[in-house]
Amino acid sequence: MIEAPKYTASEIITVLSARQLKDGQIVFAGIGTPLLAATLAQRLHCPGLTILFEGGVIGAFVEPGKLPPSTNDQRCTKRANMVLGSADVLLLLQRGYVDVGFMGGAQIDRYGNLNSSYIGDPAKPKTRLPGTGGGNDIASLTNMIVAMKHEKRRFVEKVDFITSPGFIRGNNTRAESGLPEGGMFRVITELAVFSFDDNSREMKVLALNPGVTKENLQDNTGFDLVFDKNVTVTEPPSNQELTTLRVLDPDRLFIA
Amino acid sequence: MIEAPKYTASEIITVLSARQLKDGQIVFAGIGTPLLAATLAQRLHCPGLTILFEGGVIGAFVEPGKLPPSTNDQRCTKRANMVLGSADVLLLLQRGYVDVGFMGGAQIDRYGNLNSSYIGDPAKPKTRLPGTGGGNDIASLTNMIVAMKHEKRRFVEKVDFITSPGFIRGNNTRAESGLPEGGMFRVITELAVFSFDDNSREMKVLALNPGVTKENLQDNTGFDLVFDKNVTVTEPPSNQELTTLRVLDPDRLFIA
Amino acid sequence: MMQTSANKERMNVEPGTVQSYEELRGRLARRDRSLREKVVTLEQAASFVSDGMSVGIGGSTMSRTPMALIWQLIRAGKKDLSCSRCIVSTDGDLLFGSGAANHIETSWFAQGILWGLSKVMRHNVESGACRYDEWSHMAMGMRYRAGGMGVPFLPIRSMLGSGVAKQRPEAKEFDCPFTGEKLLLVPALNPDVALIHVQRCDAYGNAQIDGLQFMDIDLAMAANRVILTTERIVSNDQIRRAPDQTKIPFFCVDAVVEVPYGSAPHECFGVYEPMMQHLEMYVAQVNGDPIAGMKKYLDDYVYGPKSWTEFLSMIGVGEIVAASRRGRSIFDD
Amino acid sequence: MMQTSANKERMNVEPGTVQSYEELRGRLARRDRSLREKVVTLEQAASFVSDGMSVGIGGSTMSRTPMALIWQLIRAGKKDLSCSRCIVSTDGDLLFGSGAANHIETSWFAQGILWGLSKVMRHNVESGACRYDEWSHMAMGMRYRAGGMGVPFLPIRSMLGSGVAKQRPEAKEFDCPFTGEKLLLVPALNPDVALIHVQRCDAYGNAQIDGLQFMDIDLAMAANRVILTTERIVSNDQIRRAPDQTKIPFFCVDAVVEVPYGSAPHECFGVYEPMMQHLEMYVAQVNGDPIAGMKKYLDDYVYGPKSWTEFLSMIGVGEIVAASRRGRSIFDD
Repeated sequence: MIEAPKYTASEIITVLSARQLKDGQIVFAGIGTPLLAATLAQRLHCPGLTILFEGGVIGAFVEPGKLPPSTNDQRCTKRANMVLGSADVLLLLQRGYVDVGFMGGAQIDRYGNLNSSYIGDPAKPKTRLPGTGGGNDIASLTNMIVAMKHEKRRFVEKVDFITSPGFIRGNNTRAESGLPEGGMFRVITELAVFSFDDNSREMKVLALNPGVTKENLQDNTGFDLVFDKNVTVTEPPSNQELTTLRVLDPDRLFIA
Repeated sequence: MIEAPKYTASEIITVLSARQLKDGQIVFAGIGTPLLAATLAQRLHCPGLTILFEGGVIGAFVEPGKLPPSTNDQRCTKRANMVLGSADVLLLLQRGYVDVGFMGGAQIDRYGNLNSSYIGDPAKPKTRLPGTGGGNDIASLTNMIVAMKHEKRRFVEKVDFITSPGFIRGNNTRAESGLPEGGMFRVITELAVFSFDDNSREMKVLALNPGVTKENLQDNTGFDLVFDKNVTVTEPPSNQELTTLRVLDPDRLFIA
Repeated sequence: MMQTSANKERMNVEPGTVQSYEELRGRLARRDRSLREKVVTLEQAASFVSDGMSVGIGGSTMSRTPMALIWQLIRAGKKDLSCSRCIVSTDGDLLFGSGAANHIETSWFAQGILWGLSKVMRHNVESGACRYDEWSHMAMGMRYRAGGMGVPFLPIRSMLGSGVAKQRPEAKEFDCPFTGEKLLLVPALNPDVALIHVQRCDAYGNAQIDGLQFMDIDLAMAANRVILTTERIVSNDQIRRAPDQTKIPFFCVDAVVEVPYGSAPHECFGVYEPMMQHLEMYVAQVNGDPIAGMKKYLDDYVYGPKSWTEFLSMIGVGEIVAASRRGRSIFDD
Repeated sequence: MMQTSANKERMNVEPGTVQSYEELRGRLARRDRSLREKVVTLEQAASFVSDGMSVGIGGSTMSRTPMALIWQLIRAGKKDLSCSRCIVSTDGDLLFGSGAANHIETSWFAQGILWGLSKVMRHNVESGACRYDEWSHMAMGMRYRAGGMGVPFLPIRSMLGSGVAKQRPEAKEFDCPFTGEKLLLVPALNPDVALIHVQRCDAYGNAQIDGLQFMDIDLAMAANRVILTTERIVSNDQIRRAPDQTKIPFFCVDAVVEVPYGSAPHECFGVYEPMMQHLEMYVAQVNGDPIAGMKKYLDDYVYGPKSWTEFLSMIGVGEIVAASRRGRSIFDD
C-alpha cells in the first residue's frame, strides 16, 4: 500500500472478515482474528450471530477488553447459551449444525490447503509448528473462511504438509478423499479477498483491497493468481468498523 | 414348603438376594426385587454398596416407603452420587466398572439364558412380553445375579428366545458369541440358590431353602437338575432381615 | 405451510436404514438454524409431524414423556408414525391404540413393572396390526448417539449371541480391525422429528434439563427436527447466566411450546411425580379390554377435552397437587 | 507399595496400540472401585505414576491443567512418560524440558497463541529427543471416548485426505458397511493414568466440574487409573444434594489431593484466570533459551520451592488475588 495506512494489516483483515458473516449464522471461530472478527460482526450487522468455540462454547459474547488468550478460556463462555465438552462441540461440525468455520492460517496453497504443522520436510522439519488443534476438523467438515497475513512464503503453490484440508489437489479430490461436505469458501488477507473456482477449486481473486494492484498481489503470492472476471475493489474499513474493533481490542492483542 | 410360611416367596427371594451382595460392590440393579434387595443389603451388611440404575443413577439410597415404580423415576436419584445419561450408565457395564448385574427373570434355562421377549414361537408368539430393557446389556457385560419365582414353566430346558444371554449353549459358547466377560453367577428363587458349573456352565443347585427337598425342587423345574456335591441348606430369613425389608416396602409393592 | 415443509422432509425409509451423509447434511442445511423465537401452540407444533414420519420420543418409561404433544398428535389424527424411544410406557399404548403409530423401536414396552404386560401392546403386536422392533437399551442409546454424531454406526459389545441380535439384521456383526474382537455395529437412528419435554427453555429453544437426562441430548442432536414442550419458558438472559446447565442448544430446536404439566400423568423430575391414581384407572380399563377400554379412554381423555388444561382438570386438582408435592420433595434433604 | 502396584499395571505398548478387551477388563477388575476415602498428599499421588507410563492430562491449553501434579511428577524425577492431552500448553514444555516425558500425543502444542511457537517444543522435537504425535482435536476426543466406552475404536469423518492422517497409520480408513462411505476409525486411548484438576470433589472422588469440561469425563472413564487434584474437598452430603452436577464418579478415581490453586499459573473456571505476568516471564525466559532458560525456570520454580504453596508465593499474592478476582467475575452479569 502506498498511502500511509489508516489501519493495520490485522485491522483490515479483521474488518473484511467480519463483513463475510451474516446475521443468524452459526460460526465456529478460532482464536485471534477469527474470534475478534466474529465478535466485531456481532456488534455491527450480526446481533444474532452464534459463535462456537473449540473449548466447548455455543453462542458466546466476548466482552470488550477481555479477549481470551485461547478458545479454551473461561472468557469464551461469557453470556454463552451453552457450554459443553470439547469433543461434543466439534461433533456439531460433523453432524452439520455449523454454517461457517473461521480460522487463521500459517501457510496456504492454491487449493486452499492449510499447513500449521511443519515447515520443510515433515520427516525432518526445519520448524515444527504447533499443529492442527481443531483446524483439521473444522476444515474437513464445514465451509471455511480463512483470515491470514499475505506473504509470499505463506501463499505457496503446494503446502509442505496438509494440516487442514482445502480442496486437496483440486477438482473432485476433496470428496474423493472422504470429505464430501464443506470446503474453502473465502480467504481474507490485508491485500485481497479470495474465493475458489466451482470446478477446478483453484483459489481466485474476488476483490482487491483499497490501494492494492493486481501486480502488488501477484508479487506477494507464491503461485500464479487467477482473477475472477469481475474483480472489484473492496470498500475500505469504515470509521465505525475501526472504532468498534478498537474498543473490542484496546490492548491491541490481535490488531497490532 | 410344608410349614405355614413366616414370609412370602418374594420376601425370601429378596432376603437371599441381598445376602449375595458384598459391601463396597458396584451393583447394577433392575426394578422390583433387585432394587429392593440391593436397598435391603445397604441397610443390613453393605452400607457402602453402590447401586446403579438404568435411568442414569450412580449410588442411590432409595427411601423406605418411596420405592420407585421404575428405575427411570426421580425416586431412584435420592441421595445419589451422580446422575448421568442412560446410555452412559449402561456404558459403565461395557467399560467394566460394575461388579454385579442384578435383575429379575421371566423364563430361564439350564444355561442361564433369560427370556423376557416371547412366549412361544418368536415369529408368531403366543405372548409378546415387554422385552429386554437393559437386561441384555447387563447380562452381556457383567456377572449376574438373577432373582425370580420358581415355577416349572419358568425353569425350562431351553428358552423360547434368548433375550439376555447366560452361557448360551454352555461350555465356551458365550465367549465364542462375542461375550468374553461376565456371565451368570447366581440364581435365587424361593426354593433354592443356584450357581453354574465352571466348565459345562450348567446351572447347579448350591443350597436348598429351608423346608425344600431335592424332590420338591426337581418337581418344580423343567429340566434335570444338577446338584453341587456340597449342597447346603440356607439359613432362613432372620427377624432383622424381614423387619427391615418390610419397613422398606410397607405397601408390599414388591414383596406381596 | 408447516405441514408442506414437514412433508417434504418425510423419509419413508425402512426402519434401521441409515441415512447417507449427503442426505443428513442436506436436511440440516435446509433447516433454519438461526437464533430466532420459535414459540408455537400445541396445535401448531403437531403440524410439524406428518403421517408416516419417524418420531423419536424423549424421556423414559414414565419420566419426562412428552405426553401433551403425543396427546395432540392423536387428536390431530396422525397416522402410521414409526416411533422410537429407549423405554416405552403408556405413551406407546396410546400411540398404538389410537392408530397414530403402527411401529415402535424400543428396548421395553409395557405400562410399568407394577402392572405386568400391556394388553394394548399385546393386542396390537400379536395381531400383526403393529410392529415392535426390539433392541437392547444400550443399543437404542448408541443408535441415537451415532445419529447425533453424524456417523452411520457405533460399535457395541452387547446383543451378541442373543435372539435380540438375530432379529435385527440391520445391526452387523463385525471383526475389529484393531483387536480382532467380535463387535456389533448398530445403525444410526436419525428420526424425522424428536419430541422432548423439558423443565425450562427459552424462546429460542435453549433447554435446561434437571435430573435424569435419559437419551434426550443424543436424540435432539440426531433428529432432523425437534419439538420441545417445556414446563416454562424462561428468558434468554436466564439461560446465559448458567450456560453449563443448558443441555440442548437452540439450533437443534424447531418449535417450542409452553405446556405446564406437559408430561402428565407421567412425571417431570423435580416438578411432579407420576399421577398414579389416574394411571391405575387407565391401566385397569385398557388391560381389562384393550379395544373398548382404550377407545373409551381416548374418547374421554384425549378426544373429549377442549384443551390440555381441561385434560388436567379431569385428572383432578387433588392428584396434581399431591404429585407436585412429591415431585418437589426430591430436592429436600 | 503403591509404586510396585503401579509398575505392575505399566503398559509399555506402542502409542496407538489398542488394548484388548480382556486386558482392559482385567485391569479394571483389579482396581479397588469400592466407596472408600482416598485422600492423599501430592507426593503420594505422584507415586501412582511410574516411569514409562502413558499419562492422560485433563483440561485444555491454559485451563484446568493439573499443574501442581505435573510439577510434583517433575520434582519426583519421573522419566519417559508418554503423555496425551487435547491441547498442550506450558505443561508440555515442562514435561519435555524436564525430561519427565519424551512423547506427547495431542492436536496442538505451543505455549499459547499470544506467544507464537514454543521454542521448548521445537528444540525437543526437532532434535529428535522427544516425539510429538499429531491428531486432530476431535480425533483425540473420540480416542478418549472410545476408551471410556470400552470399545476399540470410533468412526470419524475428519482427518481424511490430510497429512495428519497419513502420519497416523494407527488410524484406519474404512468403508462403511451401511452406507459405503469412507470413514476413519481412530483407536481407543486408555491411558495408564489420568491427571485431572477439578473445582471440587468429595473424599471418595465424586467430582463436580463447573464451566468448560473439555475431554475430562471421557478421559476419566478411559484411564486405567485416575488422580484428581481439587480446589477443595467437600462432603459427600454436598455432592449428593446435586447429583446431576457430578461429572466423574468416585469409582473411576484412585486418589484425591486437595490443592488450592492447583492449576496455577493456568486458570480454573470460576476460581481464577491465568496468571499472565508469571506466564509472560516464563515464556520470555524459555523461548529466549529453551535449554538454559528452561533449566533456570525448573531450578527456581519447580525444584526450588519446598511446597506448592511456596511456589504460589513466588508467583506472588498480588497476581493470585488479581487472577482470582477475574476468575470469579465470570459469574457476574
